[in-house]
Amino acid sequence: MTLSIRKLDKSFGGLHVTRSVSFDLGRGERVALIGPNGAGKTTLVNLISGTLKPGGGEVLLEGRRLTHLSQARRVACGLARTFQITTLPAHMPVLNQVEMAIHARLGMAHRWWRPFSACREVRDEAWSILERLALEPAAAQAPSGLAYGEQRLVEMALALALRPAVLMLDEPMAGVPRGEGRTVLRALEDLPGSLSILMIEHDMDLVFSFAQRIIVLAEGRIMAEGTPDEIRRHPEVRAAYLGAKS
Amino acid sequence: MQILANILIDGISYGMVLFIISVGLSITLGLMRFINLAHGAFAMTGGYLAAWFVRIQSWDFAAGVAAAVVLTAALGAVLEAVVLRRLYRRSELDQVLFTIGLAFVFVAATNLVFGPQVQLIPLPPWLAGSVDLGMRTLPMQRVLVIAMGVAVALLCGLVVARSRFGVWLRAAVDNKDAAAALGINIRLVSGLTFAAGCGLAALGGVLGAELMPLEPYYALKYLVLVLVVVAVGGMGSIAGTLAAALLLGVIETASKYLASEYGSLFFFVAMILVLSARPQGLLRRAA
Amino acid sequence: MNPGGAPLLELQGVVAGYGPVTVLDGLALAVEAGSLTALLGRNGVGKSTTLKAVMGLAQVKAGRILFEGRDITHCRPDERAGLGLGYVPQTRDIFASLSVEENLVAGLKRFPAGDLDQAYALFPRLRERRRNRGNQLSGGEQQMLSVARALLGRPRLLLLDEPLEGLAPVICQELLEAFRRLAAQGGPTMLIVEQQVHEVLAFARQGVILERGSVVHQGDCAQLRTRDDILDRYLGMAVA
Amino acid sequence: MNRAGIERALAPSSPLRHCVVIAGIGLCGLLLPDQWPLLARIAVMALFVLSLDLVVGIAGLATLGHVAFFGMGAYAAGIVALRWTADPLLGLAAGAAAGAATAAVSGLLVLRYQGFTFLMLTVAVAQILHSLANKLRGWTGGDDGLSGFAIDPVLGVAPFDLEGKVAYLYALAVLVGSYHVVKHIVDSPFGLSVRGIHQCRPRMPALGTPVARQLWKIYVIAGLFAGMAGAVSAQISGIVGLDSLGFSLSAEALVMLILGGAGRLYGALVGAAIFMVLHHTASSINPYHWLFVIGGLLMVIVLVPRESLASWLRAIPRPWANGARAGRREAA
Amino acid sequence: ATIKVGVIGPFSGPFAHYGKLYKDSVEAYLASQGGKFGGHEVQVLYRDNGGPNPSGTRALAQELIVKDKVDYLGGFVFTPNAMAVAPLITQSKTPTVIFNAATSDITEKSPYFIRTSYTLWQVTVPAARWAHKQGKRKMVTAVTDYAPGVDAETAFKAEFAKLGGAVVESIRMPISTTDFAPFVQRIKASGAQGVYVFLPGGPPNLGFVKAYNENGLRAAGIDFLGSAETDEFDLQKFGDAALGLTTAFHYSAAHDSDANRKFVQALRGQSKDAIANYASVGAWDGMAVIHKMVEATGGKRDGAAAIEAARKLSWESPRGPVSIDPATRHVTQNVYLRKVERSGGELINREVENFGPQPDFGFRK
Ligand SMILES: Nc1ncnc2c1ncn2[C@@H]1O[C@H](COP(=O)(O)OP(=O)(O)OP(=O)(O)O)[C@@H](O)[C@H]1O
Ligand SMILES: Nc1ncnc2c1ncn2[C@@H]1O[C@H](COP(=O)(O)OP(=O)(O)OP(=O)(O)O)[C@@H](O)[C@H]1O
Ligand SMILES: [Mg+2]
Ligand SMILES: [Mg+2]
Repeated sequence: MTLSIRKLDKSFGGLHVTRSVSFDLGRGERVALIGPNGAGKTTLVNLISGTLKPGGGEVLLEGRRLTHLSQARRVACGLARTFQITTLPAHMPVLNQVEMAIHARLGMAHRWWRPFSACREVRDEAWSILERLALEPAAAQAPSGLAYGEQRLVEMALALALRPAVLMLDEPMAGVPRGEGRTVLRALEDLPGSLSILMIEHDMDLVFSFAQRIIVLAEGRIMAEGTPDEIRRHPEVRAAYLGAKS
Repeated sequence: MQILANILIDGISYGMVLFIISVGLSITLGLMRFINLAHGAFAMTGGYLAAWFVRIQSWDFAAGVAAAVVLTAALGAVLEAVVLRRLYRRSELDQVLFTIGLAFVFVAATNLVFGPQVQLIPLPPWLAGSVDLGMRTLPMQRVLVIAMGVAVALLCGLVVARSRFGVWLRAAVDNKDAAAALGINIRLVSGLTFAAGCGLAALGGVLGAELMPLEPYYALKYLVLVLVVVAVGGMGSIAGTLAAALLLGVIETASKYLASEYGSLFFFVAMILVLSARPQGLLRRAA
Repeated sequence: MNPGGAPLLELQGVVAGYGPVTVLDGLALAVEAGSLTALLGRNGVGKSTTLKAVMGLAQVKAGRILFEGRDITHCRPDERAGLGLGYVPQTRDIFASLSVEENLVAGLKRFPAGDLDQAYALFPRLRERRRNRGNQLSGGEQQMLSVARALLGRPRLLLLDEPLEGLAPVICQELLEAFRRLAAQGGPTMLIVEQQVHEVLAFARQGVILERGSVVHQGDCAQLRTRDDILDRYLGMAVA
Repeated sequence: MNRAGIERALAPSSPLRHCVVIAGIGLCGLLLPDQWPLLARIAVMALFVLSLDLVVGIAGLATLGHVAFFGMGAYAAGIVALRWTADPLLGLAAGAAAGAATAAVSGLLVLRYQGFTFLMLTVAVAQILHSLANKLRGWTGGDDGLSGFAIDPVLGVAPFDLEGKVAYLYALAVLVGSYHVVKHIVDSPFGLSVRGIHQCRPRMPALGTPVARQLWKIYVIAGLFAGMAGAVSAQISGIVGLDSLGFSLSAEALVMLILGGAGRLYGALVGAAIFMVLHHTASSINPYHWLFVIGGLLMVIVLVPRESLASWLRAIPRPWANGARAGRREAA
Repeated sequence: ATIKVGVIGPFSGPFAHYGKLYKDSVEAYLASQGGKFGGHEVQVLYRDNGGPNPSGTRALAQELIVKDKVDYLGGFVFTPNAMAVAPLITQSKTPTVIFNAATSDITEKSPYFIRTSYTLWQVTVPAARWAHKQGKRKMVTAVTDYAPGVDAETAFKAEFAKLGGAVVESIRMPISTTDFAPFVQRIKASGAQGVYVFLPGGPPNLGFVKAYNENGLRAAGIDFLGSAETDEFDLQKFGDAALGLTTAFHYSAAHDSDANRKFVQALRGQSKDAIANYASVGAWDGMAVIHKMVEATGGKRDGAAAIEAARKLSWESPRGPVSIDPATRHVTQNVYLRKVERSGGELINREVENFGPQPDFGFRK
């Protein structure tokens, strides 16, 4: 069991957004988290990643309690994420951003004498990540000059640079057109099989082709959990989320 | 007991003076997010204009003050339309730099035209005396400041929180493009608001002149003081500014009664304590 | 539709971009009144920039933009909104520090506050969240709010930049249904940018494909759905 | 553009080259024997503004309380000289330590906040130290200033002379040495992550960067160099006044920094030099109009597009400004 | 040879009026001597230090000495600025005349300092004696919390206690104070018969006096005694509020003597808004001392001889007869008790009592 969520709970004022959610994510498992808007999916990811403090419950990674750790420490433990709404250093070239993430992973972020450009291995790794996401041409550019879709890819590149054990993706394809979406998908598929992925996505085609298991969240609770086929047929899920068409 | 009452009376009346000179900045800095370090310059302009109308032109006090406020607001509107508007999108540091430069020019110009001496605004007889509170007296001028402070706080609070103009203003500050795309006339909204901020600055300059006398360096001298009030009150909250002004006024006064040899130490310590407990300021929820 | 008359919106040789960057390169486009037009294209080809140029939020360096025959190239965004343009940006641009209700009020222009009920009728979820601040909404809720806010201004032309992004499938269907209803009731003309090509081709009547800042294909949607070659070449996909 | 090209465009410039240029320009100052006192003061201010650039330009924290470190460094150097040892280098070390310690302690509090709140808290810290310095007359001399200390010859061989030559060379040497270190820090992985925090603070924890710790470190480093600037100032002027903890010094330093351009290090030196020379010239011509000059200048600086104003400054590139532009051209 | 005199003071910033007072007065003195001292052309170089700024002041002085090769320095409003140049002038043997800075021990810091202003001890000790003579036994001191204020407080307490009076409360008011009401209430509550006040010039003077009146201290018979609070610079701004305030000080523009009339007239001739007050008279007499030093050295650069000559000086100043105390190199002068009165529509400091020549009581050696 790589990631275990135990009875996570969160309220904003009177609004109970996450209600005692528990699930596990196995090693190398690909899981999709779906649910209506406002169901609490992003909040759940925020709780797991440490962006928000939970009202109750535990997060465990490889059996180790993370609940009391800061977000940065959780990343060091192997828990990475992307953001639903892109947030990137606006004026830093993409290449440097990826290097920065690699430095953080390698514990080099406190080195203060040798120039950041001096480490060849880091450079090469950064290039290979950019290449995988077809971002090479944008390497020298800063996100402020990139289209939204390209920025989403940069988000992804940063997450990959952290080489996490568990990766949480919050709507990675939103704003990425189908064509480029495939690049992302391929990059995800190329990831080592030991990496566990939890992905939030509203694009059902993608979800069904990607996920081995789907968790459906509604009003802060797990409404259903199962294989894509089970979920596709689940009557409640159809009513509350998928709609008539699928 | 006597000393406690004294602290409260002097503290609240001093706090109201702080409020009246800060409320204009609370609007331009707190609401519009425009770092207007020329706030003091506008306050000074208002004060000098009032002094000129009332003392040199021998106008009636109320008329002179009203004219000074209106003229300063107009000056603010013109400056906003001509240059300051371009700075809204610029970095905070640019805004700081430009408005401090503007304040410098105001100081130098005032010095050149009026000389370094203090300018007095002659008070009408009805304001010159004191009110007897039984145990002690309170200058009539302070009573006016308190009344005006309450009135301004109520008015601004209502406009900002309740009116559609308030929504437009806050929307425009949050996201200019989106607001413009919704049909909100950004120029008009920000121009009017800035002018209102300047007008209130002028009012503060006039009413606060009793404690902060008008001299060329006025524009810079009380800057830190008003910035502290706005910071402690919380960005964009008029009620917060009022609460902060009263709190700081009472603390400062208490330290004058009880431990004056520590200077403004307690004032700043209080500010640190408030801000570490409530980084968004007194009356603002954390985001 | 008014066949002999001028189109509702017309772009003539528009060159636009941001500062030194030029994104649109001589774009020509016409949108008929009452039509539903889809604007398609890969990442970064300038779809959003087209909408921004129409709304006055991108810098137009050459060319003209006409709305109802009137040259609006040099109008301010709020004047354009006053003329009847409505815009739902890709980034949603919710006012973060305003409550949901205040966000809607900001969209009202001169109309009475009673109109808010129409928005709540369209998106009941927003009524539940009316006291939440903009930055306390989920992604999808922000999208609903952005659409509702633009509709409250009763635009004659609504520019929608990826309005379905981040919405649950049910909501997508409901929203498209609502758009259809609006269109049927003589609601606003719509120019819609969308990545969910299937849905939007089913919804719109006219399709325009952009590539590197200019139009490379224009045609009827029903027809376009069958042209796998075009879809594959310009959008990198084939419709199954 | 190929990878090598992009890498070249993004590569930071060499610290050594910068330092040689600065030292070269500085040594040219020796040709102006009458101006050594002024030049020494410029060097001190340049060091102070440089340290401010670490906080404002690199870490993106607008502060108006930086003077706290300068003042503490100055008082530390003065007190050490008065009570213990007159050796300049020990005094310099004491100043650096005092500045760093002040930053370390105050940073624990103020760095938890951002934006305007942070700005005002830094003001408060400086004001509190000012009040304390005024109160502790026995140690600081209060507003009469701390004076009456003499400084031994530098390295035991070069006594501070009346013309101010040694003072200038000493200040210049400290400046160049500090610049070298600062430049290394800024271009290191550590510096890169601090700039990342500047540009997108909420994102950085998710990249595994301990934001609070990195900011605290850069704050302490800035405090250290500001303390050194204070110490040098105390040593070459032989007096420490309350003004070295005053608000206006903070404000002036900020003005100098923005004048020269924040975030580029050498901008700090340029800004300090322009400001000080201008002030000096203006005040020997007609001091009454100094405020017109500086006020007008500030407004012009903001209004005139900075590109055209300072394009000649770009001869020394900002680590990635050029790269980004080159990349843009490539993409277009 | 041309004699070069460097004058350092605040010519810009919040204290720029001091610079103007200095300049008007220096120029007026030069004009009164036809621009020459003992047959030598005199050139004055003004340098702006912008206020309390010791390190800047030191650099300016250094530049004046090294680059401009001045023979004499003058000026200095603030103590730390004067202190900062002490090592320099000792090293370069440049006679330096302090026009204002009033802390007693500055002249100890260098044998080349001469001072033509006053010290707080010099004017406060006579004030304390007078208060005692008026029958006051319980007094309060209220001083601005900075070095001169502390000097004033210490001097008053020491002298008043020596005479058997009691200072029942010593209030120190922060220098940034704008609201004086709390302090005035404290004075009122202390039950004292009078208050000895020290405030820096400008707005605080007005604020304090306003609070003193509005809070009924005058009505309660708590007498006001000060030094420079009713300074001519903004005396007219007080209006009737100032009438009857008493101060003990070494100079009043209303001093009745030919020398003073000549001084005031020379100032008027220089600039129509020039003001005769303690700072301008300090500068005027400072120039007089430099004049004497130039004559004594025949215009040659000899700092030691110049100082030697200055130690023995005595002359008729606009403030009355004065002399330089050879031990302290500080001016010995009459101190007067003055009362604010109206004369011809203007407020003036009328000298009502002359305490006679006073040394600097604060100089300890
Ligand atoms: N800081 C906050 N304060 C108050 N309420 C909040 C806050 N953040 C989120 N919420 C509310 O919590 C609920 C869940 O939000 P969340 O962002 O987790 O939804 P989601 O499942 O990610 O939806 P979507 O698919 O639309 O992104 C929403 O109704 C939202 O309004
Ligand atoms: N503010 C900006 N400044 C500079 N360049 C920009 C800016 N916004 C967009 N661009 C550039 O303009 C080009 C077109 O951007 P636009 O947002 O119009 O693309 P798009 O077609 O909407 O793509 P997407 O599907 O990703 O939203 C992109 O290459 C981008 O780099
Ligand atoms: Mg979400
Ligand atoms: Mg787009």
